[in-house]
Amino acid sequence: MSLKPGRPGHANLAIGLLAGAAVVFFALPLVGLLVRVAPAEVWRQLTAPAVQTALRLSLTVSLTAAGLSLLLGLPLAYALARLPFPGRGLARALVTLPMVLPPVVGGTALLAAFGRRGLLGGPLEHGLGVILPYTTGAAVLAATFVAAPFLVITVEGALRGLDPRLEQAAATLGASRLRIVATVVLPAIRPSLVAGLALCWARALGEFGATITFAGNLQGRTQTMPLAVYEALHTSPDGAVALSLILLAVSLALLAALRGHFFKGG
Amino acid sequence: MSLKPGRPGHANLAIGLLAGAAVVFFALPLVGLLVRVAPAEVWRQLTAPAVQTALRLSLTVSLTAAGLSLLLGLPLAYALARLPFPGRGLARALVTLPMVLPPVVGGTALLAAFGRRGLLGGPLEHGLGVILPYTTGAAVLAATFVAAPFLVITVEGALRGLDPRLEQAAATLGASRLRIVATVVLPAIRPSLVAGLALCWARALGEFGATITFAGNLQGRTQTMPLAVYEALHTSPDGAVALSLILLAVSLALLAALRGHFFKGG
Amino acid sequence: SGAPAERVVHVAAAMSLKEAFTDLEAGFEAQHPGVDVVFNFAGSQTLAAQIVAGAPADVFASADRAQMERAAASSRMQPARVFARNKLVIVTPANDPSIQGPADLSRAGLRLILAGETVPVGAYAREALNRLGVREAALANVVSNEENVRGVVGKVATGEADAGIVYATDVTAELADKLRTVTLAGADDVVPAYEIAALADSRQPELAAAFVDLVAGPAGAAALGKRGFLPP
Amino acid sequence: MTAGLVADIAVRRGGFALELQFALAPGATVAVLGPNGAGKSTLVEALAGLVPLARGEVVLAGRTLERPAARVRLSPQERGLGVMFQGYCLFGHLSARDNVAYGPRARGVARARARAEAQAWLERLGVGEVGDLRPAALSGGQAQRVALARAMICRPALLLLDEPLAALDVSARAQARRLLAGWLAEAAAICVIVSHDVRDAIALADELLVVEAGRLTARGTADELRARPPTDYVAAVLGEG
Amino acid sequence: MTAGLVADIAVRRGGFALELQFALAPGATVAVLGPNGAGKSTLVEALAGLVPLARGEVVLAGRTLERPAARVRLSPQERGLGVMFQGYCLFGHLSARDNVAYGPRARGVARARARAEAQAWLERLGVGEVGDLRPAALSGGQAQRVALARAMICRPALLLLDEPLAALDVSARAQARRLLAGWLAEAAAICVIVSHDVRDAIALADELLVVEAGRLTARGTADELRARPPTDYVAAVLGEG
Ligand SMILES: Nc1ncnc2c1ncn2[C@@H]1O[C@H](COP(=O)(O)OP(=O)(O)OP(=O)(O)O)[C@@H](O)[C@H]1O
Ligand SMILES: Nc1ncnc2c1ncn2[C@@H]1O[C@H](COP(=O)(O)OP(=O)(O)OP(=O)(O)O)[C@@H](O)[C@H]1O
Ligand SMILES: [Mg+2]
Ligand SMILES: [Mg+2]
Repeated sequence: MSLKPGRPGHANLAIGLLAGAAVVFFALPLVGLLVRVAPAEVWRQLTAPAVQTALRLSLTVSLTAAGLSLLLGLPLAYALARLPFPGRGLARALVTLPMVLPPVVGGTALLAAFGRRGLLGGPLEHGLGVILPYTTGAAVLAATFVAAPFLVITVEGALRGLDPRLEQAAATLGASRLRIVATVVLPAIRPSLVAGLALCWARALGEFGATITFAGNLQGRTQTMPLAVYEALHTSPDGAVALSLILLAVSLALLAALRGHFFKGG
Repeated sequence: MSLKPGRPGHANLAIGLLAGAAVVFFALPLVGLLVRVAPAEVWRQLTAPAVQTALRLSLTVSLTAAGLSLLLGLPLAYALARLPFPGRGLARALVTLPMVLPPVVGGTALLAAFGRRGLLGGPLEHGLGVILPYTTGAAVLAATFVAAPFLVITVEGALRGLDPRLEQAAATLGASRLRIVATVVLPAIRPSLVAGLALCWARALGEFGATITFAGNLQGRTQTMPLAVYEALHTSPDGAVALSLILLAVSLALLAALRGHFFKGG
Repeated sequence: SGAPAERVVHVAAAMSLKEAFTDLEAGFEAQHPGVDVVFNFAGSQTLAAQIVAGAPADVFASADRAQMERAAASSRMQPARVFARNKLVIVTPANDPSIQGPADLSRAGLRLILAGETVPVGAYAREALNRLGVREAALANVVSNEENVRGVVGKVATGEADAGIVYATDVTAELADKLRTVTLAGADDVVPAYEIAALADSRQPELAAAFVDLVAGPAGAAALGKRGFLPP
Repeated sequence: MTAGLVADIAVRRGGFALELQFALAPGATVAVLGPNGAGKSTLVEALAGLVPLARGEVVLAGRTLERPAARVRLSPQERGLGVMFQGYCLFGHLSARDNVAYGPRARGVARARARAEAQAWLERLGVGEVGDLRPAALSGGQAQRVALARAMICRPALLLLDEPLAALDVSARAQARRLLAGWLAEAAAICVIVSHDVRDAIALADELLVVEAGRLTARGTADELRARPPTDYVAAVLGEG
Repeated sequence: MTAGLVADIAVRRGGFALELQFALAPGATVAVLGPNGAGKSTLVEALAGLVPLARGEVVLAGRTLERPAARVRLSPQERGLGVMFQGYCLFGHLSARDNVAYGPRARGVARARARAEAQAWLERLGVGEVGDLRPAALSGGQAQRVALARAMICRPALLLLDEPLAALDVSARAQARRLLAGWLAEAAAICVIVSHDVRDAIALADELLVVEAGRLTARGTADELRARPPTDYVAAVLGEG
């Protein structure tokens, strides 16, 4: 029996069939959406100023949340994977919880912590003069709360799989721990880091329940695209679908740019 | 300058501070929830038959969705990372979209594909006599649709980071491709696989919007815990929080068991 | 919105009030120069939860009494007034003429959608079915208890369900060609009521009161009437 | 059509090109010598089917393993190989014993038997005591012998060993040489041993192939090459032996 | 207090225990010989601060690098080392040149200068042409020389080389030996070279240390040990040189 290059064997066939089924499963609903909506409707929505405002806000909020997730999440992932400290198991568990919490309850929890009557609300308001709920900052916090765990868990998994000898070699060459993280650890896990960042950003972009509960639905301030979609669903289902397609297109473009940047030719 | 074992240097301090801030950020809202609810209320909810039904259904649906995600998602991740095929970039983009779609719109998309008037609804209903919406199967599909991408993206990232020479070595030893995947590839990326599975399952467990849209909200059939929580929010916010705490406790236990099983002593 | 205003009035209002309240915004801002009305449209229960947690709002307009009472329990609310009413109707897909009245809702095999019993419109619908004497049979046909009225409308409009009970105001112009409306004859005394109140700790008490007066006054009645709401 | 190995190999890899032809009789053992970067490991990988030929063919015992012109390319699995890699490529998540047992397991041998056989191989190579250790806990010489055992255990028709003895100490090297020589005498396999140690090459192989800069520059027994070294490298390397 | 290296080392690793003491004069170069699994690489890692001492101490030029009894343990960064690992441990995402430039960059040398210096080292070791390649594209001998350059470039006070020449061909080995010998003669560094090739050991080191089963079993010049070999292994290994 001879195999020509690229001709799939039995295993390839099985893998290909299942992978193909998966693609169909993901594609079909999107096709279903596409055929439902007239291109004119998409164009109408895209040119509406309120939609452009929501889109801009969505990008600002989700990118800021992704940035915050990096800032807090990378050190946390590193600490969970590499620094033994008491309560590490508990900390790891804690991080996974926002993923399981129904988002609306997540918003309630954020109110309980940072609302005016929350644990930190008083000190924040009287000490710093900051009232978080109903602000763009609250939308960012809500998105960070639900999205950061995806980055943390992905990166921690990758760190656990990384050969620690590379870090040891860098240490013998005199590199500080921060330098080792920046120049050895993160580049070595780059594919997983990119995956985690994509997951985190996408989750932040799609975030709805925690935002509407903690930040409200204020046009221009906290009304991100998913909230605009929700509002539109109430009156004009086709408009809502058109809005979603716009959201999809934008995120496709951004993810493609991200991947193109990090995996040339990938 | 001498360092005692385990005493942190400057970098450790910076990493520790940021990681600590992250833990506080995740912990505070949960503490806020905890102090709001009387233990008696949690107990009352836990012993309510309707809650037990919802909990059982949630576990069934989320675990089935995680299983389906493995079945379809692992081959897809492998194909995306290892098998060059035309349209690979498109397929990868497609998989990330359900993460960005507001879940309610995801549910609408599922209706557009598998609903009675959807693309496949007619053939399904008249050919197979299957009407998906409002069934437990629909809840599973909805959870799979939103959760599988987390597994696929995480695993694909890990596969890209894996040294292909291990697979080559296994091939020279006569192992079939399926055997190589099962005995070399998956064990080598186990930490990322576990992370992806945890993300996927957690997302399925917390799923709300797509489920209520595609599967409806019917006790014992499609009313999972998040739907029950949402319903309780209308009438008894404290009851809803108590329900959420139950959901958290269950998922903590399951995640701990999963990690304990896969990372002994981790 | 527009140019940065000196004073902001936060109005938390039930989602179904969006069009009517938005119609009122320009007039109010014209009457009160330098004031910006910022709406927060969401489900009444979400808004009530925010108010209980201390969210900085000035006015709350609820789709039912229960959520207003929840908010009032936080002792942040001024006394509430009913400012509008609504009417329940049966909706079916536009191309399905088989349902002619409430009695058809108990037909075996019908896929009926209601809002959950804790959602205002769901509670009203159950009460109406009770009055009509078809409660048990109709509830046996329920395939889903939606979290809000929009879920009911959407599922009927796409044909995934055969019938639902919603507010008359939910059949908007956009949906008129997808839905057929059937009156719930015999349940006219089940009347949904909307309530509005200013918050006691509002930082703009006069403006909050002024907005409540506007909504409950003739201008409000006109705007609400245009969107199909009934007077209080 | 010969019963042995016919290799007509042209491979490109980045800026490097390997181009050489040779044929080996059934049961032959050759050593491949050559300077660093000459293409020895690339030759092994090409024979194993891990890098595709640009041109040429590989025929083993009358069976065409690869011939790009005819679009034929057997997968590594189908070639009936044993390969020991220069970097070992041990499976990090398996014990040394399970690394060696991997080939038999893949060929359907029951777990217990495969493990017993693997342990026997480890013991023959003097590393019986590391059976339970993961590769990360092995010393360099221990890892090399585990990799050698893993390649040999399946009694392949074509055995490719890339620097099999480079990390071994005096006695381990002598033991491994003896074992390898005995196995080769007994098995009908064709064996290609890459080595930069000319003493290992002479001890194990009937004939030497010298690869320099991607080309075959010499072929013959040690004595033949020593008598008439065609290149400076051949002279230098045989001066050592 | 001596100006050289004092090593009193006790390390446990799984079932293996390393226990030995020695002192080296400033500028000394020793070769560590020993059978596979004797503990040579473990010794290197202990000196580098990569495995903690269970007991004992390491003192370099009067500075205590590690003394568990006093709870002192300098990190590898603070020890002023150059280490070449037996498995190389090159950074897979960096070019060969950037691998070599890593140490200078970590010590604050500007990128352009660090790269130029790194390229010069690669050329001195005869692998100037691989500067742009990633480790995965290097041949075994090329990778070894990149690792050697990476360890030597920072002019460390203590240079630890684990089998630095094992994968090199005749001419590369001669070149590397010359370079290393010249560097050692010129630098004031203490150098510990692990090798199982007794000829490399004799060529490079003033003195040989023999480690067997985790213990120091012999120490002396090659002639001294050849004259009175204390163990069979010493006799066998020196019989080779
Ligand atoms: N994946 C690759 N991509 C590009 N170039 C490569 C790759 N692998 C090897 N090369 C180049 O091919 C040439 C031959 O490498 P090869 O590993 O075959 O040498 P070798 O004869 O085995 O040397 P050594 O004795 O050092 O192991 C080298 O110059 C190397 O840089
Ligand atoms: N991480 C580890 N865990 C457990 N045991 C280990 C570990 N690393 C090494 N060992 C054991 O310690 C012993 C010494 O190993 P080491 O690598 O120091 O030997 P070596 O003298 O360098 O041998 P070689 O010449 O083969 O490289 C070996 O028996 C090995 O199995
Ligand atoms: Mg090689
Ligand atoms: Mg060693």
